Amino acid sequence: MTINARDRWVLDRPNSYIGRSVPRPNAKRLLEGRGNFVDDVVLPRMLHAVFVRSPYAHARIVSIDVEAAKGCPGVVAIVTGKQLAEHHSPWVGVLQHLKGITSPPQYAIAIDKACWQGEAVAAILAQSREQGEDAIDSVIVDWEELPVVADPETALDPDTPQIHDSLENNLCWERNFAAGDVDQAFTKADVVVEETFSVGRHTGVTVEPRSIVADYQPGEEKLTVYQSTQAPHMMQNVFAKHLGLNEGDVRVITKDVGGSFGIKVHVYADEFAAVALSRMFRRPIKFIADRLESFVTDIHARDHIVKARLAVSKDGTIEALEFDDLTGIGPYSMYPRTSGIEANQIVNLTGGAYQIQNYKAKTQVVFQNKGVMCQYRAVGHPVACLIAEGLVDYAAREINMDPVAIRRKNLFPDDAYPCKSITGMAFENLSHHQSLDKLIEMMEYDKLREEQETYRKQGTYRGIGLATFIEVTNPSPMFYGVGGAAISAQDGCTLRLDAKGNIFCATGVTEQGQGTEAVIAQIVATSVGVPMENIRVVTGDTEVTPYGGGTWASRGCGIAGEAAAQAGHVLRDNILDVAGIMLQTESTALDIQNGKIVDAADGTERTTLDEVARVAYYRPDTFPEDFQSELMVTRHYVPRDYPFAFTNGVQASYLEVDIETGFIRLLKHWCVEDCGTVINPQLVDEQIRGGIVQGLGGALFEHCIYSEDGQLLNGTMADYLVPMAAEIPDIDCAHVVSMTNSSELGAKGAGEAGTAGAPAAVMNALNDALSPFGVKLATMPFTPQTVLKALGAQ
Amino acid sequence: MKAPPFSYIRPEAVESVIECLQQYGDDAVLLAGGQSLMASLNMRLSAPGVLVDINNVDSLSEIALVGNHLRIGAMTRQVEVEQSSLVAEHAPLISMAMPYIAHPAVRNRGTIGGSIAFADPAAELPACVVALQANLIAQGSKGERKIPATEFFKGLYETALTSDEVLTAIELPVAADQQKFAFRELARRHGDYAMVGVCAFTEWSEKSLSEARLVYFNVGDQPVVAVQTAAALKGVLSAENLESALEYLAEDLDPLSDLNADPSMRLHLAKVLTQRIFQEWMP
Amino acid sequence: MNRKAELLEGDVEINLTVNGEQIVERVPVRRNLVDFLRVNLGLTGSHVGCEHGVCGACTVRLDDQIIRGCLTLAVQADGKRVDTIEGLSDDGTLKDLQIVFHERNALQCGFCTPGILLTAAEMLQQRPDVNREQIREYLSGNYCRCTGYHAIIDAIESVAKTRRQEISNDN
Amino acid sequence: MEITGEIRLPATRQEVWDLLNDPAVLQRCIPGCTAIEKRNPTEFFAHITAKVGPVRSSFSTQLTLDDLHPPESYTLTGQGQGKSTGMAKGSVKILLLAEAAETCLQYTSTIKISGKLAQVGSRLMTATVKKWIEKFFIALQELITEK
Repeated sequence: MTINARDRWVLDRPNSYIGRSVPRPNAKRLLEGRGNFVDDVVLPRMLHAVFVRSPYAHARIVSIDVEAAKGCPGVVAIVTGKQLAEHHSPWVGVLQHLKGITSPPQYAIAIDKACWQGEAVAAILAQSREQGEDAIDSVIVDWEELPVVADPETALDPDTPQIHDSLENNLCWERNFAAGDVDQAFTKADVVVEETFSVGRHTGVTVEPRSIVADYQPGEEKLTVYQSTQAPHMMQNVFAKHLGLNEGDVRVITKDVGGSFGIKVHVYADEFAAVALSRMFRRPIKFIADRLESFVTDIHARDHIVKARLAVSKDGTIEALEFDDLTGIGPYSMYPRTSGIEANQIVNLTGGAYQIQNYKAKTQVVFQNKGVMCQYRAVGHPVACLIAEGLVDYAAREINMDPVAIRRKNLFPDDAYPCKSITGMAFENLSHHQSLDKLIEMMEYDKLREEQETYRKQGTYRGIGLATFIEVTNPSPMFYGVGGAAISAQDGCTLRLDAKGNIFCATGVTEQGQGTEAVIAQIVATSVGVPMENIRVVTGDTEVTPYGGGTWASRGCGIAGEAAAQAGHVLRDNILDVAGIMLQTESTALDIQNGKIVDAADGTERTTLDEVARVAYYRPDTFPEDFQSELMVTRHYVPRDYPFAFTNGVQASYLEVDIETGFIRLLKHWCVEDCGTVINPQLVDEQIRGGIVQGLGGALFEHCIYSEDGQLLNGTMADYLVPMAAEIPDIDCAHVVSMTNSSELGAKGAGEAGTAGAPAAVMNALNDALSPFGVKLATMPFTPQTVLKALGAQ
Repeated sequence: MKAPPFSYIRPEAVESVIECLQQYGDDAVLLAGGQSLMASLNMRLSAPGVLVDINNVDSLSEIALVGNHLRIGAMTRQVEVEQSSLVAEHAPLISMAMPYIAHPAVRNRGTIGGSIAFADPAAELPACVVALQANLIAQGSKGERKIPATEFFKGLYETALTSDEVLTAIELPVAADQQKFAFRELARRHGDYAMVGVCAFTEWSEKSLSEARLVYFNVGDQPVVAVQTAAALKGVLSAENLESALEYLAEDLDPLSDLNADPSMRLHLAKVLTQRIFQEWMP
Repeated sequence: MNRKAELLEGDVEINLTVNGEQIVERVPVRRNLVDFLRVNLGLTGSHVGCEHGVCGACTVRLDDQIIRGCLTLAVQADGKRVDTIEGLSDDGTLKDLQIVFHERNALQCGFCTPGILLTAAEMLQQRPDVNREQIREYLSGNYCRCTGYHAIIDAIESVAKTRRQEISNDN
Repeated sequence: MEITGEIRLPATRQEVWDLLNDPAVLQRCIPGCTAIEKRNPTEFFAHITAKVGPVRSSFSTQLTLDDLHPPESYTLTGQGQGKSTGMAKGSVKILLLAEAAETCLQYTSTIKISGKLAQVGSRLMTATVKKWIEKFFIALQELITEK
């Protein structure tokens, strides 16, 4: 596969904003508390939806008596699943390219039975949230408890009850992959290391809970939905499709989003119910999940048990990798992305940084009566990374090789590209060795090892852990589109020169705080040639913005950014066409620099943008008859050369274990990553840091703990431990730049790199710290209790 | 989730607080700093009929040295206790504990009396007052009485306060030169409830430990005094001494399990914390 | 002194100063302060993140001290002064913090930011000499899911240094 | 969650057995039980107000006695629907061992908690359940001692 080097014109523009840490223009109002979050939206005649939820993980709804509740103050209506089902069609979370994946139809409100603790079984519409909640106890549900399937390891046993009668068993999906001769490689190998890795179920805990206001206007048969989501156009499609509306009659508006991380890119039954109820009752409905609801209804992620082994030769060469993965995903595969993607990614990505000849992987995705599970930041990556990086460290210890050396031996060489991993992942341009070298230098690896040794002699146990990783970014339609989902991989950008020389910009990606608006403005400013202050960016409105996929899989910069660059180029050409006529100069001899029309050759100012706009809009009569100015342009972009623009990087963790208490103190964390062209270094670093801390959370704190009966036991912010400032170390970041040739901008994504590698780095550091005791931990999160247990100290 | 409906009354004198308690009986709940109560109301874990807000009772919030006692009004905000030089000088154990209680915004509102009367077995202050053998001053329809802290805590969220009594002040014995105090806890995150915590009160003559009280929290349904361990520690402190004394902890403590630690881990951590305290004091 | 307190039920009238403005409003006794500010007064800058006092997104000032807006009743603010992110932005109290937060990108989604700013402001007032570790500790009651805290700590540390420098220059 | 324990009672096994089948005794011993009504020899209907620190929940419950082996053992089962607060379902298996004029009562209690109570209450759930069970048997002991 060869790709011609692109024309990098956009990186050579005068007064470029590319590579500059420009502050985000839209952050100022957030700093003054003038954000525009969904809960801030108040509409006339608006009702609040409050849900009656199942206390049981699995129970038949024998009857629901709503009579008493109807009389509660402020209550307007109570709607059961059966009633609401008449107003919408159910959905099924499957994708064609995940062969064999199955899931039963899911309704907005449960009809016959509840399949997880917290599933909604009735909606109360009330004048206020308080009044709605007051009525919950008056809705009398007669429950018949059903046997609970909680443990994924027994979900497929013949004597385990089946959750869905319509399916064959509790298997949602299974994938097997094999390449090379794995069995022989293991038989012949010098050294085989093995481990059962377990990654706890955790969740996103966006500080703004899921929020929606639906406003159906019967007069014009139009539905407007204000939603805290990552994918407005996808939601537009979903609402139209399952409410039987014309897609053009549905408008989804997404302004400020208080954190998303993959939590807000799925179709949630309760949010859909709020929208269906708005249509049913012909008035605005607000639903804001409260924190207790969030814990039991937001998607959870991970929850994998992986039995894995690695064969290496004495010189450290990886000979074979084999694993068997199992994950429980709750009772339904989420719509429309399915709950199979994380498992699929683990099969695809594990060991993807290394040259591996023999590889065998199996994953099973099973239904269970726990909260729904789906894609959360760095889908599959942290698990894939844990398996490979954990085993590589085990092997290094076994053959007495330095963890850096064994990685250098097996990583794809920097001159190997383009190439493919054993699972067929196509890599265009990665920099594993350069990144590792940079990390080693940045963290002063040798010095740190000496320090570690000194401490160890004093009885203080510090550990250093490395984790190389690859990250899926800029996904093409191969991710979801080919599976039949209405999820757009392409994205667009519309630019308009306004009459006073300012530029209006609308993009299909959304702003969740990652800096979309700033980055798009930087690209447009650079591409057109105007100061950033002259650009106003609009996001998150299906009626205004070009059709796009939204924010997921680290795609904003690489895909929407390229569309913005292209649109900027065309707008510049179109402006210069007008200027050329006005100035009676060849337009190719002109350029736009710093908001002025200049001579391309020497930068001499010829006229201004507002003069061009003035003539184009108010005096087009002065143009030749055959000339029409086009000062509004739209361009779209989709990656075509590769299914994904893989990035790579490496992280390191330095920590100290108190062997008497089991407490782990994180001392420092480093990350070198390669996302191609860096548009705004500060924003990239902050994406990396934020991502790392979510990874650290999963490694040390976060865990949705369930009872055997499928009850979530720590569903509060006091009990579900998210990392707070005091537990988190400083994080140093650096970059290597390997551009993608799939676009002129050359940018890849960076949103998930931090989360991908952090847990493995911590695990390896922990096991390094504990190596004098011959103790290894592989069950995340690593808690003081698990550390002490392993040490046998109690 | 929003709080369920309730009525609200805001008396301005202790006498009227007691009247409210008498009038509304079991239906009434005292609202002090509200940092635990409000959270549980917002979760709708209870639906009291009447909230009796005692924040406007001025007489309950002062810190004063009275004879050889430091008297802290029950409604003194935790932040004032934390920042008080009187407390730092005369009740250093309390000062040591304050930064571990939740977070600044919570301590600005939370009160010392509220925390003690709430009697959460994982809370710091109940253990501190037991270790210091403070007196807890309660006022009720039958007048004022002093309840020794060692007799105040009766079980999980249960105290010696009768249904018409309100905790008005905490009387702490003033620290003396020959006394040493220590406070340690282990929490998963800063400000969280401790997995295990310990307050130590000790009295020394020369290098010999003449008196010791060790009180542990979040190891039972109330602050737990380790009587045998403390007794075994008396005398000249040495490594062997300490080690053998710590063996008694297993008899003094009978911790329960929760999501963060099982009983044996709690016991182990209690030992480690205690050992670290006395290690520092080792001559 | 011992005048008989009145039992309040349903909606009651409260009288308070919010961001310098005199406010008289009827509010349900059960409504907490942050809901009152948001719902009754439209001051939507203070956010509701957990309603059990853990996340810190609802932090506001009550008589000059930061508190959890979800753990105090609106009726308890009767006769008191409340300041929110909106007021403290307009009057310039948070200005240097806001400028540095902006430059350092010490916020992403902005949902926790008002609470973080109010907490930081109180800390810098009380402990002008804070170091990095102490900032981390003081902020440990404010949850930020986006930034990983590093940038927030950088920004606050930088403001603390600048303020200390200004004081020493003045001397 | 399982809680086990034993308690020595100064009464004969038959006396203890009779007490354990007496609704008035059950009402007095079950913490927070405000009313109890006997439906038939093995079924009772009870009203209980559970109060533990910040949690207060009232519910009605059917109490069932089964596995009856008079005067040696039975299992008492109850299920509380605290509505939106959550559900609690508990059973206690009681074994009476005659020891001269005294009786050794051994109990094994299993508790299942669902819904909001399970979600928010885990920190002190063991302590709460233990306290409840202990209160029951202490009340029984007191009652016997009084007699």
